[in-house]
Amino acid sequence: MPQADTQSFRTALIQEEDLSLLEEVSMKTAGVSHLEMCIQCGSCGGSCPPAEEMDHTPRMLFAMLRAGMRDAVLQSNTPWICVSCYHCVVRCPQNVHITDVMYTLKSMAIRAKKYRDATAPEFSETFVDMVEKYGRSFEFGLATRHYLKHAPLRLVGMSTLGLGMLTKGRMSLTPKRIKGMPQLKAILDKAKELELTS
Amino acid sequence: MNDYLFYPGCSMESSAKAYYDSLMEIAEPLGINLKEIEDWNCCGATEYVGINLIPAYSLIARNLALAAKMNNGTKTVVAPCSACYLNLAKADYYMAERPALGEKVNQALEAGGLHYVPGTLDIRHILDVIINDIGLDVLKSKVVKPLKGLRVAPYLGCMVPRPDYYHRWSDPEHPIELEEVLKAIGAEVVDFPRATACCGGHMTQIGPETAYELIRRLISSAEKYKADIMVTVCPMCQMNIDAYQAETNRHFGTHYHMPIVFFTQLIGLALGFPPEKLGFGTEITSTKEALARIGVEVPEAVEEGAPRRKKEEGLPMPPRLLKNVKGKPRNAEEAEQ
Amino acid sequence: MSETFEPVIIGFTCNWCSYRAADLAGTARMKYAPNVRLIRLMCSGRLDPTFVMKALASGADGVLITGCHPGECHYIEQNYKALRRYLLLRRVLKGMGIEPERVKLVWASAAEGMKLAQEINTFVEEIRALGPLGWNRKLAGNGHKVEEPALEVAA
Amino acid sequence: MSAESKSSKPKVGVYICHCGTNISHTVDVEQVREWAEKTLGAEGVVIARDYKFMCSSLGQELIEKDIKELGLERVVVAACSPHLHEMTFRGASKRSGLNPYLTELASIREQVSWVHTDKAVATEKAKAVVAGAVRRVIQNEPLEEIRVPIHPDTLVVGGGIAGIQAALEIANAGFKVYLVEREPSIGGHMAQFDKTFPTLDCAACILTPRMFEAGNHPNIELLTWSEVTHVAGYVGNFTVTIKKKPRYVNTDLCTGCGICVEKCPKKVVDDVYEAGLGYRKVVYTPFAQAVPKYPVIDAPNCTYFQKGTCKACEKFCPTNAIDFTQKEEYVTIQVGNIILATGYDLFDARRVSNYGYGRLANVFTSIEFERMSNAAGPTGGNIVLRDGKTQPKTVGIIHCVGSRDKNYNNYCSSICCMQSLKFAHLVRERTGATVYEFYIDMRTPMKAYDEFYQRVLEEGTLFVRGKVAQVTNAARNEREEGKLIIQVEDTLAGKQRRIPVDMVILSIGMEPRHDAKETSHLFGVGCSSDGWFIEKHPKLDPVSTMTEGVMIAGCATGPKDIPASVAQGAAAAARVLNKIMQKEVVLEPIKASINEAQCSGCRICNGLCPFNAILFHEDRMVSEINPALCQGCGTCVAACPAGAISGTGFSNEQILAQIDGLLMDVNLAV
Repeated sequence: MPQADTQSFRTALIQEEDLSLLEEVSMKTAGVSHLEMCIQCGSCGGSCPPAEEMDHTPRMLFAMLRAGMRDAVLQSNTPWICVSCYHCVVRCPQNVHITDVMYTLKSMAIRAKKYRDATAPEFSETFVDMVEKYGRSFEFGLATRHYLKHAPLRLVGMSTLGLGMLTKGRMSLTPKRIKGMPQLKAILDKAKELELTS
Repeated sequence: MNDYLFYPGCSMESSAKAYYDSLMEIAEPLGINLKEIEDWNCCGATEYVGINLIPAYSLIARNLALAAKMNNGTKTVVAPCSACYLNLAKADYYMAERPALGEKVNQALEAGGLHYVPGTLDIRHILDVIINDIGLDVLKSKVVKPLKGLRVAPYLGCMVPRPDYYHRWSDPEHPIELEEVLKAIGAEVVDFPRATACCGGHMTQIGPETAYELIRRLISSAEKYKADIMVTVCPMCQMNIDAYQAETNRHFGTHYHMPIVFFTQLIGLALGFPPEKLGFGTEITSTKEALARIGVEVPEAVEEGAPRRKKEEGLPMPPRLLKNVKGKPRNAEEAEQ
Repeated sequence: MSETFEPVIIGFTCNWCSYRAADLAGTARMKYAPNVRLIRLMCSGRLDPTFVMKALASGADGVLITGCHPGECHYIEQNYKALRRYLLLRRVLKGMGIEPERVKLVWASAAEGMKLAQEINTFVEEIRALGPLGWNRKLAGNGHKVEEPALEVAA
Repeated sequence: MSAESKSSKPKVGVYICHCGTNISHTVDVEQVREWAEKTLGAEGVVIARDYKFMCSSLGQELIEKDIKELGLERVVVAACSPHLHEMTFRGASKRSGLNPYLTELASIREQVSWVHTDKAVATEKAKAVVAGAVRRVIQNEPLEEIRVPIHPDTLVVGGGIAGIQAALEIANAGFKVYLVEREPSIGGHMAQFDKTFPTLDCAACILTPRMFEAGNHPNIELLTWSEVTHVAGYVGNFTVTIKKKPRYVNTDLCTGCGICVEKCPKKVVDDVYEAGLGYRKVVYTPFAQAVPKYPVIDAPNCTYFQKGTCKACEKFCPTNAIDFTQKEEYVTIQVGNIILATGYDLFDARRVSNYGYGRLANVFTSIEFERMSNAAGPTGGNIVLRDGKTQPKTVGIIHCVGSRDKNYNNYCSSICCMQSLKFAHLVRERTGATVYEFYIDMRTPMKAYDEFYQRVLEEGTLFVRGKVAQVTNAARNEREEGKLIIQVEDTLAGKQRRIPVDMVILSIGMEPRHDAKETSHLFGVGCSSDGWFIEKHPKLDPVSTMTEGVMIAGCATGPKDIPASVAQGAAAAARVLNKIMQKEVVLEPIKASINEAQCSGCRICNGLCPFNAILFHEDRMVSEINPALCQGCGTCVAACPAGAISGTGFSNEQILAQIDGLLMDVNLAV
């Protein structure tokens, strides 16, 4: 009887089995995630409009979560492709809060610095920077900073659009700042110290 | 006059100015009194929550706490932007569903001298207010210039009907509310199958090719159903389809021309306001051609748009099921027969 | 007594619904607080207010009354009578200076084992928050025998 | 309670069961035993024993021996719920000459060991429960069971296959059966089907002979187009009122010739038998093999009832059987037992709006497909699209529609996998179309079911494991144009797929009858929050209910296939025959009675009794309880201001003593 090819046999095995992963993700998700209730039916993967761009369907990602594949999960581009359309959420037969789980996975990937493409995380961070600075979003600042860093070439193409938006009064060159910035800052500073633990 | 607390959201001040302007015009005749939440801040869109959970929800909750303090006789917050509406509603819902979250968020709010008890406010979308508080009958009675002959594709997008934790909408995927409003102002509503499909959201910024495909699906579908114009309730949807249409065409080598406006703009027209007061002209994809049809008798609009079943032939179909529809039952006449 | 107060609660159950709910909670191995001791009646309508007084006088810190949901009584409508007596009873307790919250009425069908378990847990916490009643000690201190007064009322 | 039994404490034996380790795992049984013997010795406990399984014959013999040898006068068994073994231990007492009602069961398994975890706390609670039972049992009085004769007739509600089977079993045994059905014909859902899985027998071919037999059986009285409106009484002696809806056809004159149906000028969509896929006349028999053969006039749709003209049926009827003046009629019957076989409703597929039923023409439900594939159905058995003519080239069958989904029904409808496989086979056989099956899990566990799955695999049906996300007509490309696109994650391939098809069949789940709650109240049976009726025991007594004399069969308790429904119909009949053959039924002697000497004649109790069991004697100014009508709820006992009413089995003395016992530890601590 021939021996099993040990090399390929190994690659078929899951190397890391971090069984705390599922609970951690569930804990860090805003509402009650119901993640442990997934029956792997695939209604999420079937619903997802940009599924073809994802390296793993949401369902597969949940299977990987269960298998404790921490690195592979946090490296997946799936959460970053999610467009927050909530089709999967309303169709999920087990009421898993899929979109919110995707948000959790993004924040975990950022903390662990596991994401593979910086475009999306940095866009989010730029957006948040603006909000933390002004209390409101600032589209002009966001767009210029974002494109300068990640798509300088696209900036050229986008400039006509930007110009159009400016001339039609749909974009402002100066940010609006809320009055209660100190209050907001105090709230956010405190919030950053807190984490969901139960 | 119905009183509401108003959360405009950042885009209403910039990219969706047309939405803001038109809403301000029609509010008065429809009897909607909007009182802006004082010194509201950004809801964090879909970005903040992907970075840091407690700050994201604290950011949203500051608005709820401010609104709850306003106390002008109403506890109903109205948001016209889909993402804002969802974020506010979700924060309220999750703070109750997950008491640990509610506690942490309130700890943060206290650093700013604020507090919010989940469930204090009713968070609603402006479309919900128009159809369920004002009512189709009142809306119809105010119409002076029905939009006869204008074929519109009702495009609701994602975040209004979904996830709908408070069960406010008739259906999460095929809701009838926008369609009903558009019919009430005399427009011809096409059976648009992608009414709640995704516009790409923030993907226009971070993964444009993904977004272009989603935009293409929408505009090609609207065109196939012979819509003159798409009508939306969401600033993000409007922005993506309007401003990124040229890029999408460039990407696919197509020549779609599908204007998109806010439903409040069309209500404004039907109520007799001049287009310039309603923000028309600020769109990137021109509405000129489409608008030219309003008030003009369009000859033979019968097209092979929506494949409808013809009566008396073949096998009978079940009647449409309506859940959760407040106000006037839509098929009251059908039901009586 | 520095430990947390463990209340003792008497629970009255209906043979057709809540007693079976308790059976179901057991069969399904649902865990709940051990502070409630159950008595089976044929119907919540059998609940004589004396029983509740007797339980409180004999040292119970609270009394849980359970019955079939309105409209689901095995004896057609006797649970409504239990409801009426319960409301009256709470008024009487209040008049006697006892927190009416020490007596609670809960509907639980035979299928609601989980609900019964949750209601028991909630009630135990509510009574824990109210603290000990110690009516039996007061009665004993007044020179009465612990068991007798309520029995005499009933006889 | 008499004073003498109080003074001379009766001898009590206490028996504590380990129940294997079910109890002893959490309760220190030995400690409870020792405590009972010592501490409760003063209460009259003369012996306390523990045993591995008290309910075993050896355990029971232990009790019997003690009763005889130690002269026990009361027995307490601390074990499981009285609903399980009260009868067992009462039997043991009876065998050794002790009145069975002097035995009490203390539930330390369901109420202690299974629901608590801390052994010390659980042991203390077990002691309290035992003390309660001991104090109570001392107050027990010997009772004699009540025996009442059983009426030999039986009512079967629901004329589907389960009800038909039950009726035939009883009728063939020589007893009378009333079979009530609310539709114009018996047959139920099975009559709508074309083929039955896994054998593919024609449903009509196997059902029609049974229907005919039931319709012509001398012992079966068929009451179709009728509904039960009132039920009174108890096992052995039910009085049932049945509403017979007007047929507007005199069944004594009608020959079932069908001329009226032929001549009726008005057609309406048939939502019941044809599942909305076909039409019927306003005067109609639901289908050709209907039993009984008499038609019914659908009054709300009838032109005569609407406008006062037409009467075509009346004009052409050769026997003058049409009678527009008929009114509904109420009949009252006496029966000893009742079998509920009220069946199920189908899930409304329109609720799953992402599957497009009701919006997209070529999305069909499983029941529509059954009618379509039936040779007697609206398409004559042709499998066609909604246009009524085009044969599909590609068909997608979606499993679990409305089932296993927290948005709709949580449970598995159990028949949909097999039903879907049957559809795949029929589509392949009749059209040669490509068939896709979309499933979450394949569930084919019964006899010859998995073999059928193998056969359908072999026939080339394509299986995709994934819950379908949506069915849409929004095409993305040429290939999808004009088709229904099934969008799904092929979970085994890990990729999203869009599969264009011509026809979609939704395998819709079963739901409880929309009026199941009312039915459950009418007959006094339990109903889960879903709406399914509750069995006395889901495994060991699946056709009985908590209400003696009322049985259940078929889908009324939950989704079932035909073999299971038939088996349950027969099983329920066996239960009923068993009761009938006993000729009398033993009732618990739990009754209230009034001590006339104490009754003040205030009449408070009179209005409280829901069974009208209390009558007032004007002459003597006292109330009296009719033991035959009293059900033993005890409400009057609790209400009597004079304390004149006592209830056997649950007397004030018993309950007050139990309270004392339960709180014994608290008072010892004072």
